[in-house]
Amino acid sequence: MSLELLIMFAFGGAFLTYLAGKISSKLRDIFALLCSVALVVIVSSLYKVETTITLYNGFFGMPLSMRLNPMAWFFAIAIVSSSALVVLYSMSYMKHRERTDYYYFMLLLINAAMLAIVLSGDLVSFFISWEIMSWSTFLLISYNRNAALPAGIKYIVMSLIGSMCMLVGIISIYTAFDTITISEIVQHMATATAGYKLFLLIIFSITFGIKNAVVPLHTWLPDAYAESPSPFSAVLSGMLTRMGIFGFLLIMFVMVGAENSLHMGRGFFSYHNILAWLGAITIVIPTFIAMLQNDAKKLLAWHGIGQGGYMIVGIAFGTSLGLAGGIFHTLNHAIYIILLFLSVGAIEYSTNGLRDLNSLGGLFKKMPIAFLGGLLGICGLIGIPLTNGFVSKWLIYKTLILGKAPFLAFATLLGTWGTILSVYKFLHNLYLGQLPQEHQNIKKTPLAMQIPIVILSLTILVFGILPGLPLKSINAMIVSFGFTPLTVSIWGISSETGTLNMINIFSILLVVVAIFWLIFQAARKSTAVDQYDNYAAGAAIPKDKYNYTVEFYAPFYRMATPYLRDIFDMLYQKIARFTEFACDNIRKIYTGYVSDYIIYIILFLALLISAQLKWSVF
Amino acid sequence: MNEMSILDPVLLIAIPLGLAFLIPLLGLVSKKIVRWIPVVGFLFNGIVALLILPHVLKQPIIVKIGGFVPPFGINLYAGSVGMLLASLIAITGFLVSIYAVKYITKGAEQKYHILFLLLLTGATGVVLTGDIFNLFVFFEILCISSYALVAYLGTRSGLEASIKYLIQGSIGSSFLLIGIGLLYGQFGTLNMADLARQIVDYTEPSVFVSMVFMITGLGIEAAIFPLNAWLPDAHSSAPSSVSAVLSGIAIEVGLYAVIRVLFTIFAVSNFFIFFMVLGVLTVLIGEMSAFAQKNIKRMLAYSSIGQIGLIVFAFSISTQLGVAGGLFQMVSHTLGKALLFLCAGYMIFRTGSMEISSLEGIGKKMPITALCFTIGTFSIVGLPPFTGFASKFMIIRAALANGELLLQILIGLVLVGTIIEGAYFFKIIQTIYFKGAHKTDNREEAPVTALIPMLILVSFIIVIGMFPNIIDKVLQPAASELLDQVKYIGSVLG
Amino acid sequence: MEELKKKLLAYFTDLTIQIHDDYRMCINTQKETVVSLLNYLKNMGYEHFALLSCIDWIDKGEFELIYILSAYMEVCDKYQEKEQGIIIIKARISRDDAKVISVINVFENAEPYERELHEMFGIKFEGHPRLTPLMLEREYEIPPFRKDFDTLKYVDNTFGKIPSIEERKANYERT
Amino acid sequence: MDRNQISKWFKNPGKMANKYSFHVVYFCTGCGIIEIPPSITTRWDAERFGIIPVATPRQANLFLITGYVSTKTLKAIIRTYEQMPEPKYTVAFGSCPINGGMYYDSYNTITSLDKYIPVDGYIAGCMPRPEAIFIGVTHLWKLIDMDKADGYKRYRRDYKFYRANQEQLFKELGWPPLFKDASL
Amino acid sequence: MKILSLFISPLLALIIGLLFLGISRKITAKIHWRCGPPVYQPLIDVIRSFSQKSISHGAFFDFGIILSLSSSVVLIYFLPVGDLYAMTSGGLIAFLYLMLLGPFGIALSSAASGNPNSSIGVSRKFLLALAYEVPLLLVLLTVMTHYNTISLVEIVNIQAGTGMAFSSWALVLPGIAYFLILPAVLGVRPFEIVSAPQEISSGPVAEFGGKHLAFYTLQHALQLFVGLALFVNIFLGGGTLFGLLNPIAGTVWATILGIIIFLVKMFIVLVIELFINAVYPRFRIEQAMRYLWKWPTLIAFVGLVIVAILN
Repeated sequence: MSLELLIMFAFGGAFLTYLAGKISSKLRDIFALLCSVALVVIVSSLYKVETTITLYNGFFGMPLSMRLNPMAWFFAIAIVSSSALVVLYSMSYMKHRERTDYYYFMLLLINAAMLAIVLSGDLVSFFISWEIMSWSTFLLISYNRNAALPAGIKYIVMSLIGSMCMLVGIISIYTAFDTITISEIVQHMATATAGYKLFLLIIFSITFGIKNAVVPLHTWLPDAYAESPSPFSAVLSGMLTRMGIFGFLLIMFVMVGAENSLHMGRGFFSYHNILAWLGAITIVIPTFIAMLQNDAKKLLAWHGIGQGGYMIVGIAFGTSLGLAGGIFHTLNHAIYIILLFLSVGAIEYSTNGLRDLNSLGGLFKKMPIAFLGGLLGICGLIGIPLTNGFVSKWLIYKTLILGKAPFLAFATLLGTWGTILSVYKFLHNLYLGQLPQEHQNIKKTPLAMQIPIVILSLTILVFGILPGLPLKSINAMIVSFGFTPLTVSIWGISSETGTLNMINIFSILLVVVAIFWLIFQAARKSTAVDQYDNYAAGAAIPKDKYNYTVEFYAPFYRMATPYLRDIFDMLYQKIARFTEFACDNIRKIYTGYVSDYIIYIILFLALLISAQLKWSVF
Repeated sequence: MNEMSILDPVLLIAIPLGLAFLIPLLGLVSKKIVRWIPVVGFLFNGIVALLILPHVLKQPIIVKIGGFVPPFGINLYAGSVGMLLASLIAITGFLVSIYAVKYITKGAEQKYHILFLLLLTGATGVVLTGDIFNLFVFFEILCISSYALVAYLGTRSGLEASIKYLIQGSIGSSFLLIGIGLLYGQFGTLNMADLARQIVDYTEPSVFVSMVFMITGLGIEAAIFPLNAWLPDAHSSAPSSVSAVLSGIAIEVGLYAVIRVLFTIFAVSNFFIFFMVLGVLTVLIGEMSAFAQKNIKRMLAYSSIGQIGLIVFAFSISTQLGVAGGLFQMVSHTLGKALLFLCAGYMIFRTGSMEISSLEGIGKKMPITALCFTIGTFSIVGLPPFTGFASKFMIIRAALANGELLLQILIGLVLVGTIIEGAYFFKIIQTIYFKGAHKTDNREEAPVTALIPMLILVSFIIVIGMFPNIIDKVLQPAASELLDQVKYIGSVLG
Repeated sequence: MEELKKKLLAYFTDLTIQIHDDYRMCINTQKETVVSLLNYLKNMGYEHFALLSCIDWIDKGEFELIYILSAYMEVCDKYQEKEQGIIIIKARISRDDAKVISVINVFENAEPYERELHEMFGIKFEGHPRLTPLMLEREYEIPPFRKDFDTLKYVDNTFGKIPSIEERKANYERT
Repeated sequence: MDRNQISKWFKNPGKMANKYSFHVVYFCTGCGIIEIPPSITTRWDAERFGIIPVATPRQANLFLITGYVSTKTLKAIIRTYEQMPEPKYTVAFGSCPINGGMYYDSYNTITSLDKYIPVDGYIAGCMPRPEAIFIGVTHLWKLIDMDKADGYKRYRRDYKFYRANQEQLFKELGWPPLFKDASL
Repeated sequence: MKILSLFISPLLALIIGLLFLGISRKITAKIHWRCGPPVYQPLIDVIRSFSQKSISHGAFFDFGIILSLSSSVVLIYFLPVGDLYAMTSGGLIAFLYLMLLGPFGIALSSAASGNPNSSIGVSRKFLLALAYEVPLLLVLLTVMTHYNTISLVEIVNIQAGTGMAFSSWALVLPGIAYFLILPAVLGVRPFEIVSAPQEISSGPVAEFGGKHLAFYTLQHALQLFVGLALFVNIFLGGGTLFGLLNPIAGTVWATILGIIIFLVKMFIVLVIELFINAVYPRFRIEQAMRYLWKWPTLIAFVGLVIVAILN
């Protein structure tokens, strides 16, 4: 299975699904599923393969090539498997919605573009697939018509800014080393001056910062996640935003090389330190803003930003443990954020479009599978022991604490506590509490939706208890960056300064829970009671008004709301308003009177002549 | 020179001119044939131009009209630049005339087709001529026929726009004439090569006056910043097929003339910084005023200004890469803008009004036209798989090649312009596909004669975008020819 | 109090006013003039609507409605009323179809009093926004505060006979 | 107070624990509630008997009804009694719950509480002082020992009788019957 | 040793925890001038709750309380009592995370009951947790960076040599900060907002009946034990007294003596706490958050800065 076949298969699959859609929707669903599953098989068969092949050099004679190494394989398998699950999920989610073949075409095109990004061997094909990814994402974000349009515009403008920066970066590399294949650039990079490397790092980190939503550049993310259709926002949050992390890895460790990207500048003002602090701020502020959200998907979106901060801190801190933590967190975050979006999508599907946190509740009786997915996703997001989130966060904390950065560690731990509060609000308002009247008999989640949720929940637990599986491939990647590999055993990490053994935590907790469960059953049997038999100071329960979900953390609301507004979003809105105002005024140059136009011509003539007389321009 | 075989640049001008005068006679026979004459004419022109193109790459063909030796007689200089633009004009003319067959039904059709032929002959003439007075003559044919065509619809806005265009155009032509007169007065010759030879060793500073007048004259037609006030009204109130040709070809030809004057005749050097700033200014003003537009054709007109600014900026880098980038940008702009105007034509025809808000939900009613429009926008904004990206890539490479700080700042501003351009174009795409109620999809697709040119243009855009090497073989010799003044003089004066 | 009495007599017809020693003025009037009288007194400074109650003259077949107004101290000085007194207005309505105009738009705080009288005496107050039951849990055919309401009989048939000691023992031992 | 006789603990821990750890739910009807605060604070410390006031009936096992019971509060009393977990005892203060006391002829005071919920003990006194309350409670210990305080068993056994009385007094009760088989 | 401690330490913790609860009720009563319940009263309460027939609002209502109790027991394994410890995997970070599992379990079950009082209680519990977590994290980070290790056992061993932790001046400020937030960590009187009987009818436990209430009391006792044990372990040097035990180290007696010293230290800290909380009225949640984020955080932050500068 060579790489060209893979790329051909990915892009071809997208177009063929569109055509199949024209014939019959059933055929299209099956075809889409087949495509993505086949992709999973192909990529997993390429496990230990390291090849580079040039596709074609029609583009101004530059060789556009594909490359496979442990890093590429790690991200590729994540992309392909998440897209397979999402396609399976959206088979029933999009059943009776209009324009579904357009949706499938875009979804598969985005996955193909992401695959091309990850496998690209040179910067131009990297840029081409990056652009294809961003404009097809734009088309899919604005799929949900009215509220999604401004979100789409905000997204595309910011990603255009990002890609323009990248274009300038790539072309400056091309002019400096006149080669674009990454392997050659790495050799030439040694000769480049430190200033040039810093310029490259900054330019590329703006692009990847926008895509990975580091705090000052994150404002597009909440609207884009909330407004796009749920299966797509799962892919968007799981894999697409993590292309930013792939980019950071590429630029910091592959191209500029680990040793000099980590020693850029002195002490506090070194590049990786500022990046780490940006990551820390990205963890804390969005997580606390997430607490004040009333829309389920907005809340998850703000968490997407927060968790992105962990990865940035892990990667920017530069020790092999931190790097392993950061990359492992990328995978974990992808798993549980997709799971959470799919479970919110399931709720949206059953209550046809309702996702306001204040008016839902008690759904765990009616939708057990979505609840299971939600609960495990949340445990992963918080990082409760036995879930995969815990392992990667543990790695990051250990590096920060032992790496003499207590304040960074404080920010990350505080972020975790912010996550706990806001994520509990998500669980409580959506699933637990009183089930309102009108949701008594909502649609059951169809099977096609339940399978991905169950699979993802299991992976959370499996990776949590046996973290060795993914850590092996991460180790291979770290070695390729030139770091010392971790000593990884199947169930944990044993390093000299404190081991982490997930198996004995798991076994002890399991045994103790079993013991107490037996004691619980042995005691007097408790009578089951429905939700209306509740203590209400002696009164009968009012049917629908008997729950506390609005402004779940009311005291914190009052204290924190003035400080936790999104300052950057307001700043960018002001800039946007200013450009519109400037555009309107500039248009007024064309007044519409011929006399003015003629004056312009004569002025131009005069200007030319005076320019010559004064500075002899010609 | 080779004999009167099929491969003779003169034919490119003669045939369409002849056909233009043939139309009234054929008109008497039957109305139907008249419509198809421009199509046949430009098909022939296209084939001839494409056949000549490979020969010209190394050695330009000099055609002496009437057998007079160059410095005295008028001669055509069919170099790689000339032939590239001529074939571009021919192909676009051919496609637009197919489009016009079904589009122009009301009004004096005959006059439309005559003027259309004249306009494109003028353009081909300007591109091929080697003599500045001949340049002026063809330039006049081009302008006058475009004044008339702008007013073709006979609507109030059309008339007003053409009058404004007429006034400014005539001022421009008179400046051009003054410039040519001064040159003729000083050097006694009208041949470009001869003039170039004499100016090189002419130390008198007063030569710049004629240059200034010529640049302003040609600049008006080339729509550089202060001089392009006529363009928004003219292009928006002309019928779509005419505005496609106008913004696709007329502006490029005007710009070619300015470049030819600057590079070959006066061979200026440090004028370019001024020209560069002017180009960037045009980009920014073009994009920003396009951003504030509600009417789709005015928006496309303003975006043409923006693109022209980009081409001016590219040429003013005056390196081999820069000029090649500029030419490539000309080609991609012609293709892209023609496609956009053609699609906009039928969209307005179906929805009845030019307002963008009326375009809501058209993606469902006219799926193929909407798709072509989207691909056109992506190409103009410069997104990867399309030509816009390849040409922009080349321009940015040229700008960053010599690493001057000024150039880097200017390229930054140009990219800001493209971001604004991306913003408003994507807003239109959203209005087309995602706004408007779920209308029942009663498909009122554009007629077949309109779809064929659109699809051909789209295929051109995708093919050149994916494999820019094809056109790169033509661009490099063209750029070297423009830059190398001595070679030009040598080849003309023998 | 004297000037007020003179003004009232001048302004209203068929009022019988007595002034008792400790500054209480007692006015008997018809039920139609009650609202205008209250309005007048409110403007005169008696803005505190202290109480609305009712007496059931079962032998005359009439209800007697009693409105009590008083004035806040500082208001009085404004009207040079040296001493601060209370005014009692009495009006008689027939017992069987007891209907009277509600005084809510003059004094809002009369609302609970009127609801209570409606519940306990069965007097209908036209113009009252919501005459829903205020305190009682159950429905009563004869409103409980009426004199012809026999409490003992009511208690027996709603709460049942009070079980004697023997019954309680039997109830307790029932296996 | 046989609290520290270990043998009794091993013989019957449930009953002993019930005796010496009363979590009390007061229903502040009538005039008796004014007696409760002094009984749980410094002078007459109820906590030495293991009696703690508790907010929700779910955690309670002793239900003190302090004073006369009007129809409106009866609804709440029934609801609270039904929400208490199984071994639960009720003690009423004064004579009003027995036979209506001085409100025997009032239109909205019920004359005998025993018809609606089973009452295990009455403490005489209008209203009983804290010492009387403690004597009552210690007497309740004896009743528990002799298995006489079986109000909750009677409620379960004759639920039909109690439910009938309740529904006869209130048209609609707002909650389903506690025990399934008892619905009329 | 390890297997032995697997059984002994949870039982020990339970007994000590219940004993401490009883003592705290007894001492509070004595402060109020009343004679108060016997010391084994919590044990009686637990037996009574077990004998009662409780209600259940569904599977998650039961699972939550079981999860919270079991996580508190697993927490005990992480805590070295004297030099009796069972688990070292994951160190202090895993300990922090497991500390969160207890409240999370209770939150799950009380939300499953659907009672608004318990929801308000849970939201207050999490807000209080957020409030006291800020200084607690700073304190733990200071300790970890000071001893440059993340495993609790190592910290205790290092302290064993130097006796009381206050011997090294760097840890005085975090000690004070930890002491200031101790009532909040234990959930005692001034910070009893979470299960305030009067305001929100005992918060999360509003619906907890018989055996659920028993499990909750056990969990509350364990949490009391954990809070105190953590403080003693980190700042008062665990089971050692100025190195007195060194001569007879390694024998059975040493472990027993170590445990006794450890318990005595915990008792002293408990008594001091009781004096504070017996007289204080309950904070409102805003006041609690403002207090916890003002002084203890300031002191802890200064402590962290000092330690960061030192090494």
